[in-house]
Amino acid sequence: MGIKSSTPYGKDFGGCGLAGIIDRSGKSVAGNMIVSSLTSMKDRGNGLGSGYAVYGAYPEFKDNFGVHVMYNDAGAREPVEQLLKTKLKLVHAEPVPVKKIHAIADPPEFWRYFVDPPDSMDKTDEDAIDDLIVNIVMDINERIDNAYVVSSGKNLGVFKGVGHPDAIAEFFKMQDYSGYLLLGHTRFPTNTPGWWGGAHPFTILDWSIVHNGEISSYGTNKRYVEMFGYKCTLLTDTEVVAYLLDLLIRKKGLSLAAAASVLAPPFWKDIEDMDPHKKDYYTALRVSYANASLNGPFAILMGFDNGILGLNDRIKLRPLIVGKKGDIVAIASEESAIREVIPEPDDVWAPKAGEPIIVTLKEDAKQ
Amino acid sequence: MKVVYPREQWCVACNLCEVACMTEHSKTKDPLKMYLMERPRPIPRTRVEYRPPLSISTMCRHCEEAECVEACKNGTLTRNEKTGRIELDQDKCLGCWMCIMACPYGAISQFTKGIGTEERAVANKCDLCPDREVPACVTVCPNRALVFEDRG
Amino acid sequence: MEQRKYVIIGNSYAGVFAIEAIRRNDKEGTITVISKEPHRAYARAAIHEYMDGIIGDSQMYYRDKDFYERHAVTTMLGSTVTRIEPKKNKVVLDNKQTIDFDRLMISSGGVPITPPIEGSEGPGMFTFTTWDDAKVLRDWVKKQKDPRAVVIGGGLIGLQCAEGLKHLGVDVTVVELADYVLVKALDQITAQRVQKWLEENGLKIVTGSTVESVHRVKGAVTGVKLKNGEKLKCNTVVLSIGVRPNTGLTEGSGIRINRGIMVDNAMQTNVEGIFAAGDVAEAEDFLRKRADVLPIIPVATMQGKIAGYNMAGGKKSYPGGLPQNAFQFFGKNTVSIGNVIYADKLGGYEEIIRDEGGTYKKAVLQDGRLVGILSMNYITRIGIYNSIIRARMDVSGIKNRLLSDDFGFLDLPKEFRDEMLTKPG
Amino acid sequence: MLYKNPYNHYFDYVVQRDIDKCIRCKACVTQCSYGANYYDADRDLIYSLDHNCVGCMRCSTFCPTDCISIVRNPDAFRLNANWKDHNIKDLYKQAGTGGIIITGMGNDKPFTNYWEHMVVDACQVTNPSIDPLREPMELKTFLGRKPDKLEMNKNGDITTKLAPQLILETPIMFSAMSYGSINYNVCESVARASKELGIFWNTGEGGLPKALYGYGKNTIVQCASGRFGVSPEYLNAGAAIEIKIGQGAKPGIGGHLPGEKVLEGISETRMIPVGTDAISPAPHHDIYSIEDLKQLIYALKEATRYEKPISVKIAAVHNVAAIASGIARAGADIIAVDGFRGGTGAAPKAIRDNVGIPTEVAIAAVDERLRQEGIRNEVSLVAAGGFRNSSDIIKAIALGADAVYIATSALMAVGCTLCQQCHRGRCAWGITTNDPELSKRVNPELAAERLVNLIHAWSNEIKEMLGLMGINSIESLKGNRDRLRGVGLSEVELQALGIKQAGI
Repeated sequence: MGIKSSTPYGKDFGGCGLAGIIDRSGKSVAGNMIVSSLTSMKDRGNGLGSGYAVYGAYPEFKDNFGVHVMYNDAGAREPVEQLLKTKLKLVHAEPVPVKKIHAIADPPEFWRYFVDPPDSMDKTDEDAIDDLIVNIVMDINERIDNAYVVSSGKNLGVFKGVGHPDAIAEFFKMQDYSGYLLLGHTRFPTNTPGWWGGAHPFTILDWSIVHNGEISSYGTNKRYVEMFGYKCTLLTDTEVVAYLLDLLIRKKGLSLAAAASVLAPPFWKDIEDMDPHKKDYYTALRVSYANASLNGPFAILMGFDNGILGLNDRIKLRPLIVGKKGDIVAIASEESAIREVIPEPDDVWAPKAGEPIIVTLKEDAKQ
Repeated sequence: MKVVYPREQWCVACNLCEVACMTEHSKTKDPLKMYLMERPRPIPRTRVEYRPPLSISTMCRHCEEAECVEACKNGTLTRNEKTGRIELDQDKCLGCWMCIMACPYGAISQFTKGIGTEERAVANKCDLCPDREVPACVTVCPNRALVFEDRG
Repeated sequence: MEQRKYVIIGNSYAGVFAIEAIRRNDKEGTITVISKEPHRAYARAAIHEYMDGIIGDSQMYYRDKDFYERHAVTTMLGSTVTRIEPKKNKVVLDNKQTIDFDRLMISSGGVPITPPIEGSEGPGMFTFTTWDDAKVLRDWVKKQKDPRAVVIGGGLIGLQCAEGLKHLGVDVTVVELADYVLVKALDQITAQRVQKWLEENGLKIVTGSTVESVHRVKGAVTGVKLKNGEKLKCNTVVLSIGVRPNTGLTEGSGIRINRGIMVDNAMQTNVEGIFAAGDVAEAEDFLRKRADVLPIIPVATMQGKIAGYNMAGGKKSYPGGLPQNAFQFFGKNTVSIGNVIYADKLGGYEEIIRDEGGTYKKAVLQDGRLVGILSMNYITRIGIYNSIIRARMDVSGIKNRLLSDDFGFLDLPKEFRDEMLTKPG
Repeated sequence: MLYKNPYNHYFDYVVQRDIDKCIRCKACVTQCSYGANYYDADRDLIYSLDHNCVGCMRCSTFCPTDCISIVRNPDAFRLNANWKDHNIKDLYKQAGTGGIIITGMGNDKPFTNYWEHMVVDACQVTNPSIDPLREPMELKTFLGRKPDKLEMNKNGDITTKLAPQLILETPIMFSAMSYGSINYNVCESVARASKELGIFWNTGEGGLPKALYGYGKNTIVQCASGRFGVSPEYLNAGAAIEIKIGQGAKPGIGGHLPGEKVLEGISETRMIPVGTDAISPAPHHDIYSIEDLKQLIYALKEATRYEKPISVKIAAVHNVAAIASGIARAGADIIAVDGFRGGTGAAPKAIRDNVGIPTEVAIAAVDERLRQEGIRNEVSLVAAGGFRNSSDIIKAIALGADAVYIATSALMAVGCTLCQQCHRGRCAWGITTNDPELSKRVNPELAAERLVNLIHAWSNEIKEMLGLMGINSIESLKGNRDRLRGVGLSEVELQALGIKQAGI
């Protein structure tokens, strides 16, 4: 597959289905749950991409960065491992267990590496450590042919590829995983053939994104994050959302809510009507981070170590539904997907355009 | 009442008000035919004074206390009680020019009505284009140097 | 409010304007118009054109037929007021009928001056101030086999009558006492040119003399003898040496008379509630700042209007009369405004004259201000001078432009233009 | 005509008059400020002196019977692919006068116009287009330095104070045109339109007439090498200050206002004597290096208590990207880049037609360079020079401009027909003249309306274009080269513009 973009501005887009489940108490939810939720929306995808993110997948390595790498060519493994060994401390390496099935033809190779920052680094300087990881991810994606980082967060496993959600789940043995937060995505790319790296979720560090829609502002956003060292190499617009969130939250220090209002800012006419304090607040956000605002139709789910964010574009051109029962909250493209995992929810609703849904773990659930 | 006021500072001396006036008061309502064929040829009821750099177009002001009406010998000029406009009945006009003498705006001119044996000099002045919502000169003025306003 | 009773004596220019002014301010009061003449208001100043047939009845009526009805006016046409009783607020008619008034306006006009001339009693003698005068004279001359007329008086009315008679085929001689015609309206140069033009068009004019006696054979006029001894053969004599204010009806009323009925700037006489306007009134002259009788239409109408407003409770002040006249003889136009003859008569005035290409234009300045304008054969926009005179504008800076044919607002100061042209007229 | 010099014979236009349709209204006579039409009373005919005609079409426009057509002089030199008509005529002119050929308006030579080689993307199926008639569509634009990061306190309140910004309701501004080069009425028209539109106009280097101080909130005051009309009061009168280093029409030389155009009001505003040529030095004599520019930027910031953004305007030249980077680092809040199709009131023709580079590539280069250096947020980028319609503007913003300056098109809205005679001060359309008779041909009331109409029309078109791209806010178009494709460009050109070939 022609993976490398011939120009720096490529992207892919399409219609999709997405689903997310979180148990706010921190209890593990079985991997099968997200699979059945997503599979109920099979017709939202076309088999050209599905994927899952599992937060809490690796309790035994929970303090190490878990780097999933996809190799389109076995020859790419050596330089990656060399890089990881050089720049980081490699704690553990293993192939990601898969099951060869008929529905998945010619899959790439997947490896996962659990790494620590080098001893030379100050372990309390989390920013520097995170930056290092990000740089290494960008480096691999950009520089090493046929190698792509699938995920790079702690206690996070991401499993994605070309195939329907049930096939991908079977291939990656999703039944073997469980976590307090699960994301799933089924893809319907329209412009380019699906490829393994283009399947969702997209991740950087703990951030993982699943996305339904099209980022019309992609060029603007991409060129913006590139100013800060991010490299958009995965030929899909969703990738940029992950980087934007990392940039806004981790580097610019915005709260989740603030970051959400940068991605889907209030309209100026609404800002005009706000009280002076709020008006200044939203004006400053919009003006300062104008290049980070997302335009075009989208529904996104973003997972992070402490919770999940659901967000729609400003005029709600894509579906997003929330349902909850007790500590379980599910967010998905369709209500059916919610009822698949919460048959009798206490509440189901559709958030307003641009209104972020933020669900975090309860205080006592954090270890 | 609404009358036409000149705005001297914007008059560009293009004479289009005069052309529009003549055309509006012609039989054919066509500037070319008006000029080439109609006899008598209409004359403008507004007058462009041009003394570079100044120019201005002036016409009847339809005065509240119209001196032309006061000077008119036989009631050719009357003030329409309903519209406030000063009306001139050319059929009645004797051509005595008392109105020309009296009008402080110099807004009334002599016009030879009819041809041949019908030829007769009568007074002529702005009638605010009774068939139009806005007088032709105002409509045509390219620089808003004529405005149709009520400044009463 | 009680209905006010307005009575207007006279049904000509001043009367009509008074009616219109009263009705603008008072829709309720009653208005009664009393006129000696049987006609509804007509164009008194056009009787010469009527006489020679240039215009007909439709052009003679000053206002449309339903004018009186529309203004709720009671007309008493063909009635003559003989006496005014201010203390009883009534007027007495010739048939002894009395009419009550709250406000009275006297606009009884002028009466022709008829000096005693030997032989003037009897047929063939005419005056020329009313419509009926014109009809009678026309019918008379049409009956003559060889109509020959002598018009006594070379003033405006005399000459207009003479022109009218000429058009009717009458052999006309005008006899004027002064050295030239139109002596009250024009300066010598203009007057002589007019005179020449009249003569070129077939009028005979004798100046510096007057008719001493009228000669009759069997009662019929056969000629006149002039003071200078000259004898003129004629069968018609028109007496038009002028009019005087018709003030007879005020006798014994206590209303103050000089030449005419004296009025203040509200057009009110010395008797409260009684006003006067038109040719009978003596009011302030704009330029000379003294009272005078100014028998011209614009003055009559303005006075009538102001009297009307004030009678109906308004407050309008007379700005003073300004002599102005526009006339034409045999197609040539002359206009005079203000004091155009003073330079001739008094000195101390400055004259600017433009005399070229058949056009004669003269401006009279006093202390740099325009006080008079006279123009022959070019009258385009002549009225602008009216406003200059009224504004007492110093024109010494624009003398060179003042009389040019395209003189206009752009020659005048910006402030003046703006004042004139940017505000409602 | 009798005494004409045969060497001056080679004129460009002929006034053709259909005498059958002429009604002798003399509109053409009074309207021609170049003496090309006159009325002959003896023959009751209107004639033309064609050699005086500049092709401004004032007469034909005003002719009520359309009896006039201005046509190219059919007089033809022998065809010569090397010696084109204008080469020949210019040569003769110079042989006659010994002078530099001065002209007005922008470069009219047939260089490649890149706007015409870029096409815009639209949504189909996968992404709904947005209907601007039914959905909000935002064009509000902020010009000025943006913080790299907003600092927040514990309560989540933003503690960073935004640098001063110019807030535009639509990303279009009226470019610098000095009082003097255009007359007061045109200045007022532009100022009025700016106020109504919620945008900005630029005084140019001629100062700000006192009577227009009321429009200060919508005014960018310019400070050029001549320092005409610059005073503390002036600097504080506007919403922003622009340092003019160069102008697209004549990079490398200063402004030049012929003395004939320096009348009383201009003299007072510019603080120079009546009738003197107002010639700006080619460089600012206090700016011989980028450090000097920095000093001036901060001097102006000091003078205005850091309350106003400072813009620096440069002509688009070969090294524009590096220069812009330097300007950004020197502390400018806005950089205006004026391409070689930008207009002028007067410039040597040789310079106008041969110096500088197109706005399109300049903007692409500057935006890319500032991004590479990670300082794009520190400045706003304004593109200027030759914008003819809303799609040019859309493309400029997609290439990376925050907003655009328009001037020639603004003057055209007021009546300009591009006759290129601005330098003569006899503009028949009353724009680039201070002659009282001609100046009044622009009634600010009417002209402002036309300007407002134009900007409304363009803004609506921009909204339509955004809508079809599935974008409802202009900021999502900024630098979004992904939505542009090139057609008919070489690979190098595509690369310079940073866009893909159509179909890829």
